[in-house]
Amino acid sequence: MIDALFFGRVAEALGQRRTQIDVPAEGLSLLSLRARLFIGDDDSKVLMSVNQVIQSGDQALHDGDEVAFFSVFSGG
Amino acid sequence: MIDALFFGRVAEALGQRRTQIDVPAEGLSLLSLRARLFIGDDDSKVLMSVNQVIQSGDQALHDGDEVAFFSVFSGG
Amino acid sequence: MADIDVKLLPETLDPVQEHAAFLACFGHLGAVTAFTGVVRAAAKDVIVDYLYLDWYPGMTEASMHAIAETAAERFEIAALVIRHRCAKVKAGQPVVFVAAASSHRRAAFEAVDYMMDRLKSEAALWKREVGPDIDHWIEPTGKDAEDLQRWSKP
Amino acid sequence: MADIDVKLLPETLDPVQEHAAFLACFGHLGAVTAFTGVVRAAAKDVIVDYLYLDWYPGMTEASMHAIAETAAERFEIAALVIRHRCAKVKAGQPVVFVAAASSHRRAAFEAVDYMMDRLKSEAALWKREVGPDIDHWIEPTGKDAEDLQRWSKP
Repeated sequence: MIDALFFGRVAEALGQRRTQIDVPAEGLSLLSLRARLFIGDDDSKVLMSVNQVIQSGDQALHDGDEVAFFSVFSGG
Repeated sequence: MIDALFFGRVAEALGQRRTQIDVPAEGLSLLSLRARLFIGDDDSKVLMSVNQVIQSGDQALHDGDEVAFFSVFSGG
Repeated sequence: MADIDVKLLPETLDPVQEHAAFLACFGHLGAVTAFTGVVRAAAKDVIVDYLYLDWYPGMTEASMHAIAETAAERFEIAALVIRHRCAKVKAGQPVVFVAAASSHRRAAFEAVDYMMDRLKSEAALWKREVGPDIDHWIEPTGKDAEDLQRWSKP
Repeated sequence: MADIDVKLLPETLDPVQEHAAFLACFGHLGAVTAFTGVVRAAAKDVIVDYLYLDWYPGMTEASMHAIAETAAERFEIAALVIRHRCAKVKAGQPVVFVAAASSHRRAAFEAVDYMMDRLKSEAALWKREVGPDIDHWIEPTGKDAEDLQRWSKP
Protein backbone atom coordinates (compact mmCIF):
# COMPACT_ATOMS: atom_id res chain seq x y z
CA MET A 1 0.00 0.00 0.00
CA ILE A 2 1.12 3.52 -0.82
CA ASP A 3 0.34 6.55 1.32
CA ALA A 4 -0.46 9.59 -0.85
CA LEU A 5 -0.49 12.98 0.86
CA PHE A 6 -1.59 16.37 -0.46
CA PHE A 7 -0.63 19.84 0.73
CA GLY A 8 -1.36 23.45 -0.03
CA ARG A 9 -3.27 24.30 -3.17
CA VAL A 10 -3.24 20.64 -4.30
CA ALA A 11 -5.01 19.47 -1.14
CA GLU A 12 -7.60 22.18 -1.64
CA ALA A 13 -8.15 21.33 -5.32
CA LEU A 14 -8.57 17.60 -4.57
CA GLY A 15 -10.67 18.25 -1.49
CA GLN A 16 -8.61 15.73 0.47
CA ARG A 17 -5.32 15.56 2.37
CA ARG A 18 -4.56 11.87 2.20
CA THR A 19 -5.46 8.65 0.42
CA GLN A 20 -4.12 5.12 0.38
CA ILE A 21 -3.56 3.12 -2.77
CA ASP A 22 -2.67 -0.54 -3.32
CA VAL A 23 0.20 -1.16 -5.68
CA PRO A 24 -1.29 -3.10 -8.64
CA ALA A 25 0.39 -6.34 -9.84
CA GLU A 26 1.80 -4.54 -12.92
CA GLY A 27 3.46 -1.91 -10.71
CA LEU A 28 2.86 1.83 -10.35
CA SER A 29 5.04 4.79 -11.24
CA LEU A 30 5.03 8.23 -9.66
CA LEU A 31 3.63 9.95 -12.75
CA SER A 32 0.96 7.28 -13.30
CA LEU A 33 -0.12 7.68 -9.66
CA ARG A 34 -0.31 11.42 -10.24
CA ALA A 35 -2.51 10.88 -13.34
CA ARG A 36 -4.69 8.37 -11.51
CA LEU A 37 -5.29 10.90 -8.72
CA PHE A 38 -6.47 13.42 -11.32
CA ILE A 39 -3.77 15.90 -10.42
CA GLY A 40 -3.81 18.06 -13.55
CA ASP A 41 -0.83 17.60 -15.86
CA ASP A 42 -1.30 21.13 -17.10
CA ASP A 43 -0.40 22.55 -13.73
CA SER A 44 3.37 22.67 -13.91
CA LYS A 45 3.51 23.96 -10.36
CA VAL A 46 2.63 20.62 -8.75
CA LEU A 47 5.67 19.24 -6.97
CA MET A 48 6.14 15.65 -5.86
CA SER A 49 8.06 13.81 -3.19
CA VAL A 50 8.69 10.17 -2.42
CA ASN A 51 9.51 9.35 1.18
CA GLN A 52 9.90 13.06 1.84
CA VAL A 53 12.50 13.58 -0.88
CA ILE A 54 11.47 15.84 -3.75
CA GLN A 55 11.43 14.06 -7.12
CA SER A 56 11.12 15.68 -10.50
CA GLY A 57 11.12 12.68 -12.85
CA ASP A 58 9.20 9.43 -12.99
CA GLN A 59 10.07 6.40 -10.88
CA ALA A 60 8.60 3.09 -9.75
CA LEU A 61 6.78 3.18 -6.44
CA HIS A 62 6.96 0.43 -3.87
CA ASP A 63 4.71 -0.90 -1.17
CA GLY A 64 5.10 1.29 1.94
CA ASP A 65 6.22 4.40 0.04
CA GLU A 66 4.97 7.76 1.22
CA VAL A 67 4.22 9.96 -1.77
CA ALA A 68 3.19 13.61 -1.64
CA PHE A 69 1.86 16.15 -4.14
CA PHE A 70 1.92 19.84 -3.38
CA SER A 71 2.17 23.39 -4.70
CA VAL A 72 5.34 25.50 -4.46
CA PHE A 73 6.50 26.39 -0.98
CA SER A 74 5.83 29.75 0.67
CA GLY A 75 7.07 30.25 4.21
CA GLY A 76 8.75 32.98 6.20
CA MET B 1 36.16 81.73 30.52
CA ILE B 2 36.48 78.68 28.29
CA ASP B 3 35.63 75.16 29.39
CA ALA B 4 38.16 72.68 27.97
CA LEU B 5 37.22 68.98 28.13
CA PHE B 6 39.34 65.92 27.38
CA PHE B 7 38.21 62.41 26.46
CA GLY B 8 39.66 59.02 25.70
CA ARG B 9 43.40 58.75 25.10
CA VAL B 10 43.82 62.54 25.35
CA ALA B 11 42.33 62.67 28.85
CA GLU B 12 44.66 59.87 29.88
CA ALA B 13 47.76 61.52 28.38
CA LEU B 14 47.00 64.85 30.07
CA GLY B 15 45.99 63.22 33.33
CA GLN B 16 42.89 65.42 33.52
CA ARG B 17 39.39 65.54 32.11
CA ARG B 18 38.61 69.25 32.37
CA THR B 19 40.17 72.64 32.82
CA GLN B 20 38.97 76.22 32.64
CA ILE B 21 40.87 78.97 30.90
CA ASP B 22 40.33 82.72 30.81
CA VAL B 23 40.33 84.26 27.36
CA PRO B 24 43.31 86.65 27.28
CA ALA B 25 42.86 90.27 26.11
CA GLU B 26 44.59 89.51 22.80
CA GLY B 27 42.11 86.63 22.12
CA LEU B 28 42.65 82.87 21.84
CA SER B 29 42.31 80.53 18.89
CA LEU B 30 41.47 76.82 18.95
CA LEU B 31 44.95 75.76 17.83
CA SER B 32 46.70 78.10 20.24
CA LEU B 33 44.57 76.70 23.09
CA ARG B 34 45.57 73.23 21.97
CA ALA B 35 49.27 74.22 22.00
CA ARG B 36 48.92 75.91 25.38
CA LEU B 37 47.41 72.72 26.83
CA PHE B 38 50.48 70.80 25.61
CA ILE B 39 48.39 68.51 23.42
CA GLY B 40 51.12 67.21 21.10
CA ASP B 41 51.03 68.61 17.58
CA ASP B 42 52.69 65.45 16.35
CA ASP B 43 49.63 63.39 17.23
CA SER B 44 47.47 63.80 14.16
CA LYS B 45 44.76 61.71 15.77
CA VAL B 46 43.66 64.41 18.22
CA LEU B 47 40.22 65.67 17.24
CA MET B 48 38.69 68.93 18.44
CA SER B 49 35.19 70.27 18.95
CA VAL B 50 33.78 73.68 19.82
CA ASN B 51 30.37 73.68 21.48
CA GLN B 52 30.02 69.99 20.62
CA VAL B 53 30.61 70.48 16.90
CA ILE B 54 33.75 68.89 15.47
CA GLN B 55 36.18 71.42 14.01
CA SER B 56 39.20 70.66 11.88
CA GLY B 57 40.68 74.12 11.27
CA ASP B 58 41.62 77.00 13.49
CA GLN B 59 39.11 79.53 14.79
CA ALA B 60 38.76 82.25 17.42
CA LEU B 61 37.31 81.13 20.75
CA HIS B 62 34.89 83.16 22.78
CA ASP B 63 34.04 83.50 26.41
CA GLY B 64 31.64 80.67 27.36
CA ASP B 65 32.75 78.28 24.61
CA GLU B 66 32.98 74.58 25.43
CA VAL B 67 36.03 73.13 23.73
CA ALA B 68 36.97 69.44 23.68
CA PHE B 69 40.03 67.46 22.63
CA PHE B 70 39.83 63.73 22.08
CA SER B 71 41.11 60.70 20.22
CA VAL B 72 39.20 59.01 17.36
CA PHE B 73 35.87 57.43 18.29
CA SER B 74 35.41 53.72 18.93
CA GLY B 75 31.97 52.51 19.91
CA GLY B 76 29.72 49.56 19.08
CA MET C 1 29.87 21.87 14.71
CA ALA C 2 27.33 24.62 14.95
CA ASP C 3 24.59 24.47 17.53
CA ILE C 4 21.40 24.34 15.45
CA ASP C 5 17.93 24.35 16.95
CA VAL C 6 14.87 24.28 14.70
CA LYS C 7 11.25 24.07 15.82
CA LEU C 8 7.98 24.13 13.95
CA LEU C 9 5.28 25.45 16.28
CA PRO C 10 1.58 24.77 15.57
CA GLU C 11 0.27 26.77 18.51
CA THR C 12 2.34 29.71 19.63
CA LEU C 13 5.68 31.47 19.13
CA ASP C 14 7.10 33.89 21.67
CA PRO C 15 10.00 35.83 20.11
CA VAL C 16 10.81 37.58 23.40
CA GLN C 17 11.29 34.33 25.25
CA GLU C 18 13.22 32.81 22.30
CA HIS C 19 15.50 35.84 22.14
CA ALA C 20 16.07 35.69 25.90
CA ALA C 21 16.96 31.99 25.79
CA PHE C 22 19.25 32.41 22.80
CA LEU C 23 21.08 35.36 24.36
CA ALA C 24 21.49 33.49 27.64
CA CYS C 25 23.13 30.55 25.84
CA PHE C 26 25.10 32.26 23.12
CA GLY C 27 25.35 35.97 23.90
CA HIS C 28 28.89 35.46 25.23
CA LEU C 29 30.02 34.83 21.64
CA GLY C 30 29.74 38.58 21.10
CA ALA C 31 27.27 39.19 18.27
CA VAL C 32 23.63 38.13 18.15
CA THR C 33 21.30 39.05 15.28
CA ALA C 34 17.60 38.23 15.53
CA PHE C 35 14.75 38.63 13.08
CA THR C 36 11.05 38.46 13.94
CA GLY C 37 8.32 38.34 11.32
CA VAL C 38 4.80 39.27 12.40
CA VAL C 39 1.60 38.77 10.38
CA ARG C 40 0.49 42.15 9.10
CA ALA C 41 -3.14 43.17 9.44
CA ALA C 42 -3.15 44.38 5.86
CA ALA C 43 -1.29 43.47 2.68
CA LYS C 44 -1.47 46.08 -0.09
CA ASP C 45 -4.46 47.71 1.62
CA VAL C 46 -6.41 44.44 1.82
CA ILE C 47 -7.38 43.36 5.34
CA VAL C 48 -5.83 40.09 6.52
CA ASP C 49 -7.43 38.24 9.45
CA TYR C 50 -4.98 35.37 9.56
CA LEU C 51 -2.51 33.23 7.69
CA TYR C 52 -2.91 29.51 7.50
CA LEU C 53 0.39 27.69 7.07
CA ASP C 54 -0.01 24.13 5.85
CA TRP C 55 2.94 21.84 6.62
CA TYR C 56 4.25 18.33 5.98
CA PRO C 57 5.20 16.85 9.35
CA GLY C 58 8.80 15.67 9.24
CA MET C 59 9.64 17.10 5.85
CA THR C 60 8.97 20.68 6.93
CA GLU C 61 11.30 20.44 9.92
CA ALA C 62 13.94 18.74 7.74
CA SER C 63 13.75 21.50 5.12
CA MET C 64 14.26 24.18 7.77
CA HIS C 65 17.12 22.25 9.34
CA ALA C 66 18.85 21.96 5.97
CA ILE C 67 18.61 25.74 5.52
CA ALA C 68 20.14 26.34 8.97
CA GLU C 69 22.94 23.85 8.34
CA THR C 70 23.92 25.49 5.08
CA ALA C 71 23.85 28.92 6.74
CA ALA C 72 26.03 27.75 9.64
CA GLU C 73 28.62 26.34 7.26
CA ARG C 74 28.59 29.17 4.77
CA PHE C 75 28.90 31.98 7.33
CA GLU C 76 30.86 30.08 10.01
CA ILE C 77 28.18 30.57 12.61
CA ALA C 78 28.42 29.01 16.06
CA ALA C 79 24.71 28.90 16.91
CA LEU C 80 21.49 29.26 14.94
CA VAL C 81 17.86 29.03 15.88
CA ILE C 82 14.74 28.89 13.69
CA ARG C 83 11.22 29.01 15.10
CA HIS C 84 8.41 28.89 12.57
CA ARG C 85 4.69 28.85 13.18
CA CYS C 86 2.38 26.58 11.24
CA ALA C 87 -1.44 26.20 11.19
CA LYS C 88 -3.48 29.35 11.87
CA VAL C 89 -1.55 32.53 12.70
CA LYS C 90 -3.64 35.62 13.34
CA ALA C 91 -2.73 39.14 12.25
CA GLY C 92 -0.41 40.68 14.84
CA GLN C 93 1.03 37.32 15.87
CA PRO C 94 4.68 36.36 15.26
CA VAL C 95 5.07 33.85 12.44
CA VAL C 96 8.86 33.40 12.33
CA PHE C 97 11.87 34.02 14.57
CA VAL C 98 15.43 33.45 13.38
CA ALA C 99 18.64 34.21 15.28
CA ALA C 100 22.38 33.71 14.80
CA ALA C 101 25.28 34.07 17.23
CA SER C 102 28.87 34.56 16.20
CA SER C 103 32.01 36.36 17.21
CA HIS C 104 31.70 38.24 13.92
CA ARG C 105 28.97 40.84 13.55
CA ARG C 106 28.78 40.62 9.77
CA ALA C 107 28.46 36.84 9.77
CA ALA C 108 25.54 36.99 12.21
CA PHE C 109 23.73 39.52 9.99
CA GLU C 110 24.32 37.60 6.81
CA ALA C 111 23.28 34.24 8.24
CA VAL C 112 19.90 35.56 9.42
CA ASP C 113 19.30 37.48 6.19
CA TYR C 114 20.19 34.35 4.19
CA MET C 115 17.97 32.05 6.25
CA MET C 116 14.99 34.38 5.89
CA ASP C 117 15.40 34.53 2.11
CA ARG C 118 15.56 30.75 1.90
CA LEU C 119 12.69 30.13 4.33
CA LYS C 120 10.44 32.21 2.05
CA SER C 121 10.85 29.87 -0.89
CA GLU C 122 12.44 26.65 0.35
CA ALA C 123 10.84 25.73 3.65
CA ALA C 124 8.14 23.09 3.10
CA LEU C 125 5.26 25.36 4.09
CA TRP C 126 2.20 26.53 2.20
CA LYS C 127 0.83 29.89 3.19
CA ARG C 128 -2.75 30.97 2.72
CA GLU C 129 -3.92 34.51 3.37
CA VAL C 130 -7.45 34.92 4.69
CA GLY C 131 -9.50 38.06 5.30
CA PRO C 132 -13.00 39.45 4.77
CA ASP C 133 -12.33 39.93 1.04
CA ILE C 134 -9.58 37.37 0.38
CA ASP C 135 -8.77 33.69 0.72
CA HIS C 136 -5.83 32.67 -1.42
CA TRP C 137 -2.60 30.72 -1.40
CA ILE C 138 0.55 32.81 -1.47
CA GLU C 139 3.29 31.82 -3.86
CA PRO C 140 6.83 33.19 -3.88
CA THR C 141 7.02 36.42 -5.86
CA GLY C 142 9.61 37.67 -8.31
CA LYS C 143 11.00 39.71 -5.44
CA ASP C 144 11.43 36.53 -3.37
CA ALA C 145 13.28 34.85 -6.25
CA GLU C 146 15.47 37.94 -6.58
CA ASP C 147 16.22 37.93 -2.84
CA LEU C 148 17.27 34.30 -3.08
CA GLN C 149 19.39 34.98 -6.15
CA ARG C 150 21.57 37.38 -4.16
CA TRP C 151 23.19 34.43 -2.40
CA SER C 152 24.27 32.65 -5.56
CA LYS C 153 26.59 35.50 -6.47
CA PRO C 154 30.26 34.82 -5.75
CA MET D 1 8.63 60.77 10.43
CA ALA D 2 10.37 57.74 11.83
CA ASP D 3 10.05 56.90 15.49
CA ILE D 4 13.63 57.16 16.79
CA ASP D 5 14.62 56.36 20.35
CA VAL D 6 18.26 56.61 21.43
CA LYS D 7 19.62 56.10 24.93
CA LEU D 8 23.11 56.11 26.36
CA LEU D 9 23.13 53.92 29.47
CA PRO D 10 25.89 54.31 32.09
CA GLU D 11 24.67 51.48 34.33
CA THR D 12 22.90 48.62 32.65
CA LEU D 13 21.42 47.46 29.34
CA ASP D 14 18.84 44.68 29.11
CA PRO D 15 18.48 43.56 25.47
CA VAL D 16 15.65 41.16 26.33
CA GLN D 17 13.52 43.90 27.82
CA GLU D 18 14.43 46.31 25.01
CA HIS D 19 13.49 43.71 22.39
CA ALA D 20 10.21 43.01 24.18
CA ALA D 21 9.30 46.69 24.35
CA PHE D 22 10.24 47.31 20.73
CA LEU D 23 8.25 44.31 19.48
CA ALA D 24 5.24 45.34 21.54
CA CYS D 25 5.26 48.81 19.95
CA PHE D 26 6.35 48.09 16.41
CA GLY D 27 6.03 44.34 15.75
CA HIS D 28 2.75 44.94 13.91
CA LEU D 29 4.75 46.59 11.11
CA GLY D 30 5.79 43.09 10.08
CA ALA D 31 9.60 42.89 10.19
CA VAL D 32 11.83 43.52 13.21
CA THR D 33 15.60 43.06 13.12
CA ALA D 34 17.61 43.33 16.33
CA PHE D 35 21.32 43.22 17.02
CA THR D 36 22.93 42.71 20.43
CA GLY D 37 26.64 43.14 21.04
CA VAL D 38 28.10 41.55 24.18
CA VAL D 39 31.59 42.14 25.61
CA ARG D 40 33.67 39.06 24.87
CA ALA D 41 35.80 37.57 27.64
CA ALA D 42 38.73 37.27 25.27
CA ALA D 43 39.93 39.17 22.21
CA LYS D 44 42.51 37.32 20.09
CA ASP D 45 43.23 34.95 23.00
CA VAL D 46 43.88 37.80 25.44
CA ILE D 47 41.64 37.85 28.51
CA VAL D 48 39.35 40.88 28.80
CA ASP D 49 37.85 41.76 32.19
CA TYR D 50 35.92 44.79 31.07
CA LEU D 51 35.57 47.61 28.60
CA TYR D 52 35.53 51.19 29.72
CA LEU D 53 33.58 53.46 27.37
CA ASP D 54 34.36 57.11 27.87
CA TRP D 55 31.65 59.51 26.61
CA TYR D 56 30.93 63.20 26.08
CA PRO D 57 27.54 63.91 27.68
CA GLY D 58 25.24 65.50 25.12
CA MET D 59 27.54 65.08 22.13
CA THR D 60 27.54 61.28 22.38
CA GLU D 61 23.73 61.06 22.37
CA ALA D 62 23.58 63.56 19.50
CA SER D 63 26.06 61.53 17.43
CA MET D 64 24.01 58.35 17.90
CA HIS D 65 20.79 60.17 17.09
CA ALA D 66 22.29 61.50 13.87
CA ILE D 67 23.22 57.94 12.84
CA ALA D 68 19.68 56.70 13.52
CA GLU D 69 18.12 59.59 11.59
CA THR D 70 20.25 58.94 8.55
CA ALA D 71 19.41 55.23 8.70
CA ALA D 72 15.67 55.90 8.98
CA GLU D 73 15.74 58.17 5.97
CA ARG D 74 18.03 56.05 3.83
CA PHE D 75 16.18 52.76 4.37
CA GLU D 76 12.66 54.16 4.87
CA ILE D 77 12.37 52.70 8.35
CA ALA D 78 9.35 53.40 10.54
CA ALA D 79 11.00 52.81 13.93
CA LEU D 80 14.57 52.57 15.20
CA VAL D 81 16.06 52.12 18.63
CA ILE D 82 19.68 52.42 19.79
CA ARG D 83 20.78 51.53 23.31
CA HIS D 84 24.48 51.92 24.06
CA ARG D 85 26.30 51.36 27.29
CA CYS D 86 28.98 53.72 28.52
CA ALA D 87 31.33 53.63 31.55
CA LYS D 88 32.46 50.19 32.75
CA VAL D 89 31.00 47.17 30.93
CA LYS D 90 32.17 43.77 32.18
CA ALA D 91 32.86 40.78 29.96
CA GLY D 92 29.61 38.95 29.28
CA GLN D 93 27.51 42.09 29.59
CA PRO D 94 25.61 43.62 26.65
CA VAL D 95 27.24 46.78 25.33
CA VAL D 96 24.92 47.68 22.44
CA PHE D 97 21.40 46.92 21.25
CA VAL D 98 20.03 48.20 17.94
CA ALA D 99 16.67 47.38 16.37
CA ALA D 100 14.66 48.44 13.33
CA ALA D 101 11.02 47.82 12.40
CA SER D 102 9.65 48.05 8.90
CA SER D 103 7.14 46.46 6.59
CA HIS D 104 10.11 45.45 4.45
CA ARG D 105 12.42 42.71 5.72
CA ARG D 106 15.44 43.83 3.73
CA ALA D 107 15.17 47.43 4.91
CA ALA D 108 15.10 46.32 8.54
CA PHE D 109 18.25 44.21 8.04
CA GLU D 110 20.12 46.92 6.21
CA ALA D 111 19.24 49.66 8.68
CA VAL D 112 20.58 47.69 11.66
CA ASP D 113 23.69 46.58 9.78
CA TYR D 114 24.32 50.19 8.70
CA MET D 115 23.81 51.62 12.19
CA MET D 116 26.23 49.11 13.71
CA ASP D 117 28.92 49.95 11.16
CA ARG D 118 28.54 53.66 11.85
CA LEU D 119 28.35 53.30 15.64
CA LYS D 120 31.76 51.59 15.56
CA SER D 121 33.51 54.62 14.11
CA GLU D 122 31.18 57.59 14.38
CA ALA D 123 29.50 57.46 17.77
CA ALA D 124 31.28 59.81 20.20
CA LEU D 125 32.59 57.04 22.44
CA TRP D 126 36.10 55.99 23.42
CA LYS D 127 36.57 52.35 24.24
CA ARG D 128 39.29 51.00 26.47
CA GLU D 129 39.93 47.28 26.86
CA VAL D 130 41.16 46.12 30.26
CA GLY D 131 42.33 42.69 31.42
CA PRO D 132 45.09 41.07 33.50
CA ASP D 133 47.61 41.61 30.68
CA ILE D 134 46.12 44.57 28.82
CA ASP D 135 44.92 48.12 29.29
CA HIS D 136 44.62 50.01 26.03
CA TRP D 137 42.38 52.28 24.02
CA ILE D 138 40.73 50.67 21.01
CA GLU D 139 40.74 52.55 17.74
CA PRO D 140 38.73 51.67 14.65
CA THR D 141 40.55 49.08 12.54
CA GLY D 142 40.98 48.81 8.80
CA LYS D 143 38.14 46.30 8.90
CA ASP D 144 35.88 48.90 10.55
CA ALA D 145 36.75 51.45 7.87
CA GLU D 146 36.03 48.84 5.20
CA ASP D 147 32.66 48.01 6.80
CA LEU D 148 31.77 51.69 6.75
CA GLN D 149 32.93 52.06 3.17
CA ARG D 150 30.32 49.51 2.02
CA TRP D 151 27.59 52.11 2.53
CA SER D 152 29.15 54.75 0.31
CA LYS D 153 28.80 52.52 -2.75
CA PRO D 154 25.86 53.47 -4.99
